[in-house]
Amino acid sequence: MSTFQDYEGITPAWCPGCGNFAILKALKETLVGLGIEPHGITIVSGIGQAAKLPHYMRCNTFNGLHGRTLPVATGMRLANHTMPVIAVAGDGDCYGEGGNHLLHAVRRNVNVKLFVHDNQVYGLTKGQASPTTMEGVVTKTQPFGSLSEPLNPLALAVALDCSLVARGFAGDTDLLKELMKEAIEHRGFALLDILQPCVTFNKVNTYRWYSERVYRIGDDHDPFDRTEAFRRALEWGERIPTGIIYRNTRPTLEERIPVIKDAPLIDRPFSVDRVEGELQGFY
Amino acid sequence: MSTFQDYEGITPAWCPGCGNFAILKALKETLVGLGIEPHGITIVSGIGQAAKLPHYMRCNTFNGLHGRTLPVATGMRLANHTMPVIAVAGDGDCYGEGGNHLLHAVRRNVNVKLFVHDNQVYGLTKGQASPTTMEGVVTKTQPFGSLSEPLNPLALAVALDCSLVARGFAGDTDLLKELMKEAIEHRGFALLDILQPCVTFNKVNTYRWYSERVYRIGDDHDPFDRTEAFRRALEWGERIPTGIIYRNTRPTLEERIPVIKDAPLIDRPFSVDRVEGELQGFY
Amino acid sequence: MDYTIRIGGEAGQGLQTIGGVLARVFSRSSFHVFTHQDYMSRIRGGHNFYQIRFSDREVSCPREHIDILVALDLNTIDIHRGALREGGVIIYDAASVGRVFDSPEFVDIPFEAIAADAGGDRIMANTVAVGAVLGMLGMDLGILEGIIMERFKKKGSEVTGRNMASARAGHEYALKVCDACDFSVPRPGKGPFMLMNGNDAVGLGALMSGCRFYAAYPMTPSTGIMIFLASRAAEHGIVVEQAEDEIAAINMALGASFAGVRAMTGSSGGGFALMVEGLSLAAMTETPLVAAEVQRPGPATGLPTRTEQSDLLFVLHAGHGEFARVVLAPGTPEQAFYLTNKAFDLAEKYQIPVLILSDQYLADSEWTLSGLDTGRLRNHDYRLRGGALEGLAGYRRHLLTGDGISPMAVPGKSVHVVVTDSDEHDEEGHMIEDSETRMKMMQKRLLKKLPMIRLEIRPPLLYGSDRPEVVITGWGSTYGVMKELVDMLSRDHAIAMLHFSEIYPFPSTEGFDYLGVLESARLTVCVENNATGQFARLMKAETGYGFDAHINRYDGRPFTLEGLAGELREYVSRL
Amino acid sequence: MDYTIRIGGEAGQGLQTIGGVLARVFSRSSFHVFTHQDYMSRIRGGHNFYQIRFSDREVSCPREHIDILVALDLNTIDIHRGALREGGVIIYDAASVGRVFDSPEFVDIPFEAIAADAGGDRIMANTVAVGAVLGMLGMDLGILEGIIMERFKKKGSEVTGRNMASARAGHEYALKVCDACDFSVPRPGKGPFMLMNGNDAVGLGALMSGCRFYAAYPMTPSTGIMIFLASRAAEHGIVVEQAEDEIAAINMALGASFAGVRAMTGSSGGGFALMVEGLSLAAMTETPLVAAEVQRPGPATGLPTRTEQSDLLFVLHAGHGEFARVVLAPGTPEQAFYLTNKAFDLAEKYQIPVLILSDQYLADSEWTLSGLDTGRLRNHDYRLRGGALEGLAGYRRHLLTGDGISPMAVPGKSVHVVVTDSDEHDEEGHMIEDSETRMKMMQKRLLKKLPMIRLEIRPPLLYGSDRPEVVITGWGSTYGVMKELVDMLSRDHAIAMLHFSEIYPFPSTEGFDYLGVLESARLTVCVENNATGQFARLMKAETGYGFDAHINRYDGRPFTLEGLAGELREYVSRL
Ligand SMILES: Cc1ncc(C[n+]2csc(CCOP(=O)(O)OP(=O)(O)O)c2C)c(N)n1
Ligand SMILES: Cc1ncc(C[n+]2csc(CCOP(=O)(O)OP(=O)(O)O)c2C)c(N)n1
Ligand code: SF4
Ligand code: SF4
Ligand SMILES: [Mg+2]
Ligand SMILES: [Mg+2]
Repeated sequence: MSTFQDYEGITPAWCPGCGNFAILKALKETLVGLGIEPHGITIVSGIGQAAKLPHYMRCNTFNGLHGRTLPVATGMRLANHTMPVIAVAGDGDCYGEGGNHLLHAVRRNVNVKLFVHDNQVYGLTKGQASPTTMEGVVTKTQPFGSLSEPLNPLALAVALDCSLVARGFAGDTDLLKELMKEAIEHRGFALLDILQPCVTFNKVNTYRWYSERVYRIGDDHDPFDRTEAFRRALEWGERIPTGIIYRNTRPTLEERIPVIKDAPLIDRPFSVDRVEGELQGFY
Repeated sequence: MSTFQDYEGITPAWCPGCGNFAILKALKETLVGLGIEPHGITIVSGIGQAAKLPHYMRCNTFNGLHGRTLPVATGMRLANHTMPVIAVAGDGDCYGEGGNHLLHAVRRNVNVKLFVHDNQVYGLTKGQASPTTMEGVVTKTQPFGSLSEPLNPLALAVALDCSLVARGFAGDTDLLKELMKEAIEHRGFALLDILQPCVTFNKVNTYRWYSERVYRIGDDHDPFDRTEAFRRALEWGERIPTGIIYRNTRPTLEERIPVIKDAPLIDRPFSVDRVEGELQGFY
Repeated sequence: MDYTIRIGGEAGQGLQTIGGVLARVFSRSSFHVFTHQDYMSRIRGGHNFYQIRFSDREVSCPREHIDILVALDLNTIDIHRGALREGGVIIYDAASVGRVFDSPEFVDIPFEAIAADAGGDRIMANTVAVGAVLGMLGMDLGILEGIIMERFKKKGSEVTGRNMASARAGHEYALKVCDACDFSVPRPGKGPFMLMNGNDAVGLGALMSGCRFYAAYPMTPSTGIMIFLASRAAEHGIVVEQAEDEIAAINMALGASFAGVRAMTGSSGGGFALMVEGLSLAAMTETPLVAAEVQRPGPATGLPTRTEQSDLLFVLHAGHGEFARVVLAPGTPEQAFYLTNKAFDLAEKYQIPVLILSDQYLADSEWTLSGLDTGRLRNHDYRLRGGALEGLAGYRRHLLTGDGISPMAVPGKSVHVVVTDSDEHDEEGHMIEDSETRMKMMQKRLLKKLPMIRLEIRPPLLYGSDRPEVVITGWGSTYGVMKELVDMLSRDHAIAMLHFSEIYPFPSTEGFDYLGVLESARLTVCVENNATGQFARLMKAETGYGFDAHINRYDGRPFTLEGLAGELREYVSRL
Repeated sequence: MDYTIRIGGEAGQGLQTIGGVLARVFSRSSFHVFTHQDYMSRIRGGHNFYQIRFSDREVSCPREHIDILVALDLNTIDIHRGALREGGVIIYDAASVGRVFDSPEFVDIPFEAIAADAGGDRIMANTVAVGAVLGMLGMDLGILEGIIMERFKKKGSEVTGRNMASARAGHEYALKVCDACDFSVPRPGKGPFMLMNGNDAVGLGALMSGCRFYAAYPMTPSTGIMIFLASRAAEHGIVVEQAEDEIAAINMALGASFAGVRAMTGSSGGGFALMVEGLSLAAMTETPLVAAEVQRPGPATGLPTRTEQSDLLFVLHAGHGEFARVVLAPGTPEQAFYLTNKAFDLAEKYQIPVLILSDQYLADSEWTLSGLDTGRLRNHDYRLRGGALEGLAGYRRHLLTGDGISPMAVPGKSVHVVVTDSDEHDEEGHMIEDSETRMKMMQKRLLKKLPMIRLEIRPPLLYGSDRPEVVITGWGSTYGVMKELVDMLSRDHAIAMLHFSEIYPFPSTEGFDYLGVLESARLTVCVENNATGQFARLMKAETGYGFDAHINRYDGRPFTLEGLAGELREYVSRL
């Protein structure tokens, strides 16, 4: 059993009031609640404000490159699928630089949980538009406002038949913890997009802006219905759904690879004797 | 006015019977039909069998890197939006290596036409699984069969609110030409995914396999209805829809950039005098 | 007179505002100014500082000793107190840092209270600080008032007025409390000067070279170039596109360049790493490209907001296959401006990629310049368009010519088609596989062009003694500190600096026999802001020459004059 | 006896099958065999050839003159006729190439008709051809029959039988029509030999080094490594993951390595270009990584199916920032096997990236080997797991130790957490920005490790005269041709080859003073399959030594013995 203190990390360098604090706390509490110990979980992150998260707790950590979270996480799971792996990323990190990896991690259905701190802005690099920035938002590098349609990560994930698709909000930590728990316990790839106010650079999507719009998805929604899920995923603007949008029961990548059926690769002993026979094939 | 002969290129190095021949012919005929002349159009391609296409016709061509077709095409359009630009790519090229660019080209709604020769296999590199390879297909690098859910490019494009989304088939060149024409005349980004039998490496999705399944979408389908389009895009297996799946009337990237409103960048004269005033700001 | 002001505090406290305004006041007052920044990779909190050195003589590097420390928090006092020279002053707001210091060097100026009195808010406390510093220096407020007028024009007269009042109140307060201050600021002659940092200089150089397209992905410390160009986009007709990643950025730039405009991209080491394949594509397709690489300490994410010169050999060899490229490494904002223009000229003339190698230190340092001479810019349009194209009977994009340079047509501007290919290709641009065409194309692209390009490269700059016993050699951003070091030591030694700003193709010794200079010196030292001495290695590979000694710094910080002098003296003393 | 057989035709006609089977017959017959391939970047049509040289003495490169040309189409006859040595034979199927040739060197063997008679189809015409070649050589069919049995076992006895019949019919036919053939094939002594190409050798080396994870994106000519490992995945417990791109590939490998297994990736130049940022990440996080770079001619897409040694300096400097790496460049499949094992050992021992630099020529060339000694393999597990971990009181992934090597724990195998970071970090793996920690970490990762690693690097191989007047120097895949050249010229000259297969850290001269050898020679020539002489440049940078002359080939083709001999003789004759 672990405690909240076990997960104590170095002091966060985030801005006071940043939505990341609530996410960090929710994550620690979720892990404690699940009885997971720090050495029994690995967090992979990239570069950005969100990506600093694993330093602010204590657990196995691979803080890699901007955008490359998911391939690292995939390699880990294939080497050791007994280790739960959470990928923590920013919206730029994951939907911008790392967009391609998202598509293919979802397709693989590798059993990784992706938590995206979606603040709709590039935080660490000081406020440029991210893929989820709303149209028209002016920044120093978008002098005419962001001209692209914002990426809808949930609709994208549903289109890719992602095995679990959900949205949380840093201002609703009860739901957030539930969703984190769901994701971690889910068998398969999970995308949890978390609305995270960036108090310094995002002056549009503030705590208030989000609070006025988010609502929890009710029981009437059937997350197994893909077209319904798509319709729900498209909702944005006046009302923003939070909760589980979509789910399915696809087999995971790890389950499908016969090589690792019995034991993870890391537990497979090696000696030259076992492979020596291969020389014969060259004669 | 141009003729078919104007578009004569070097001799194709494709395998006899390859679906690419029909696509090439359809494209030439479409361009002739539209009265476009070879110097009045630019094709951008990457690397793969599909990507060789522009060599087999005659027009402005930038045959770049594997997967990087769309950024090149985007740069071209921003520099000169009076030049129509077609991006020709393979399924590996565009949905694998280049997946991230697809997401963002669609978001930008840059006025580029993307024609994907979707043979559901890596042709040029000899038969590995591509992102659209069906589950279970065994290859030399997928000894346990392809384990990922195939990417559904149409559903993806609808989720991204792509401005025109269509599917053609190399075996139905009448429809194919219509779709090419629609795409070229459309104002905005168009994704035309073309089912293309690879007679050498794809022994599953043969001419016959496709012919038995494809059908033309009827008038009952409203391509402006996004959820309906999504539902239609999910259809695959026994029946495969061809035709226009989805469309909308989003403004293009080029229309939104005030800088190029009056004239394309290439026609904007430069002299130091015009910018000399900027020095003042540093005093 | 040579004063250094350091403003320290947390990220988000407005150091850059205070520092930026002060620096501008000095440059407009016709002082020579050098500023640099030391900041952490975070948005709020932590510890940053902004340092301004100003003088009536040229200054080009930071000094270690501070004359005035503006401490916005307690931490700043702890960290920087030791660097205060005797007689220096620390100004702080005891109420807001939460402690009172008694030592005589401390001057408590209640920035916030004064601002409040003047009708301002917390932000205006920074204006109070600026006024106070000027007061301590005995400088008047005229220039500052002008700056406030410009800055707040858009915000209306009320805001302007309150800022004016804050500045005046701070000024008065300082005059009052600091009559012990012994600063004497003479009125210098020439000026006013321009004040410019390395990133803006590259951006301005691009703008003044007719750059029409800039695609990039944000990355510290290169983002400033993109921001500069974006801020001028509307007025001067530039498209600045934020790409989804660096791979897209370089490929967009190539698409734009192929289509017919001058195009550029930029990043820092990690982002540039993603452009490497595209660089090779630029070369193969002979598409002109300018790319800025603003270095920061690696490997990987490294120290994102700090400085290092550790990507020289990487940039020099980046890209698979063999091709011609140019690498330029400016040492000052002025060089950055002119070399950016040279980059565009060479890229288009030879249809090659040209790299501008900068670093965080240069990017974020402001220098004063007496002016920029636009008459020195080379802005020739090498592309075929309109008339030039119409006359052509046939057109082949990769025509084999005597000098290896093929006519470069703008697609759509004639009946000809323009074809290029990342595969090896023939003159028309179509893919080939035969041995003969391959060789001809390699000769064209690489073996013919490179010697011609080399003729365009200027020799290194020799500064100081022209028959030196001691030569310190460096490249890029160490220019300023080396130059001042030479000034400092030249009374006692025949010393010179050899500075390389045009690095590849490596300058020939024909015009200037710099190897002779090195060989006849008694001590040659290569100074580099990296761990392995990359330039020294390049020198060895190119000329066989090996330096006597090496001074390297690789902690992410720039050299300081005192630090470098100390290290050099150790070698000199052994002579 | 030293014969060369060239099989030419279109892509898709089965050249590889014919060539592969013949080569195997020879190696099992205890001949020394060398094969190489020349193919276009297309799947059907065009012109390809497969060449086999076999002899009773060692052979290690292709020759220009052919003894038997197997022409599957007319094109082959046109292109290769001129290379036939006097007395050589061209066998072809007049009916299927559609023309009859009268010259005495032509032997018409109706492959297709014979196959049809034997109850086979078009594919079996290839078996007829194999039988016919053996017949012409006067070799019997026993070994071929064995091979047919193995290959077609799965397809059942009927298919096997028809292939047998086809082979026999071809054999008989050749014996009948070719009594003028003057080939004499003795029965050699030792053997049978293994037959292996460079890609398989790397794959086998990885397999025998306990590689558990291989992630890659297909790219000619590196794909063979992935295919080899995938074909052994099920049996030996390897996960081979085809990534969505090369960036993913290297990052997956790093994830797997961090998690606790030996991991590898591979690509060719353009794909490797995309891995450059990841390489820097491997170094910063001290995650062991082996990466194969199988070169092909660049820049950009270049000549995708041809060969070149043009990525040496790229690979050596790839990645931003400064870090330790190892570059190994095998010259033969045997070296590829052992060096791959060394790569895994060094990568894990020093927690660094190790690069194996191969090329298309080596990748696709088959050599005979008398055997591989698994006793020479180093397979130490340097990771902490189980018992070793339990005892630890505390654990810090990047602990500063005397030699810079920190204990590397497998996450999850103890109560300790394993933390690493692409930012500069402290011993625990958490991001830092201070100067002192930065320096310690740079010293640890780079300055301490590199000299230690250098001690592991073996000196170049000197072959031939031990007091040579003429020294030809090369690296990687030119090994074979240089070696035979030495053999060829050593009667007339005191000649030797200096071959580098362990390239970086550059071998020291302590154990073997190879610089002395070069300096005392009258002529030193650096032989490279590239345009600019990259190794020569490296040599200059590392040692200051400059070669007297350079022989470079950059048309995408490998050196041939005759070609290289001709070029060298020009220099030698001037001595
Ligand atoms: C290859 C590369 N490109 C660019 C960067 C610079 N960079 C660091 S974080 C970041 C974006 C941050 O935005 P996001 O991912 O949304 O995270 P946030 O800071 O908002 O949490 C960028 C562009 C980098 N580190 N590496
Ligand atoms: C960066 C890079 N990686 C890999 C390759 C090798 N490569 C060339 S084409 C190709 C895939 C071809 O598949 P697809 O895009 O579907 O085109 P097709 O040949 O099937 O038309 C690959 C992997 C390359 N050229 N560049
Ligand atoms: S910049 Fe925004 S996202 Fe980053 S720490 Fe500050 S508030 Fe949070
Ligand atoms: S391999 Fe397939 S896609 Fe390529 S040319 Fe042949 S049939 Fe067409
Ligand atoms: Mg963000
Ligand atoms: Mg394909």
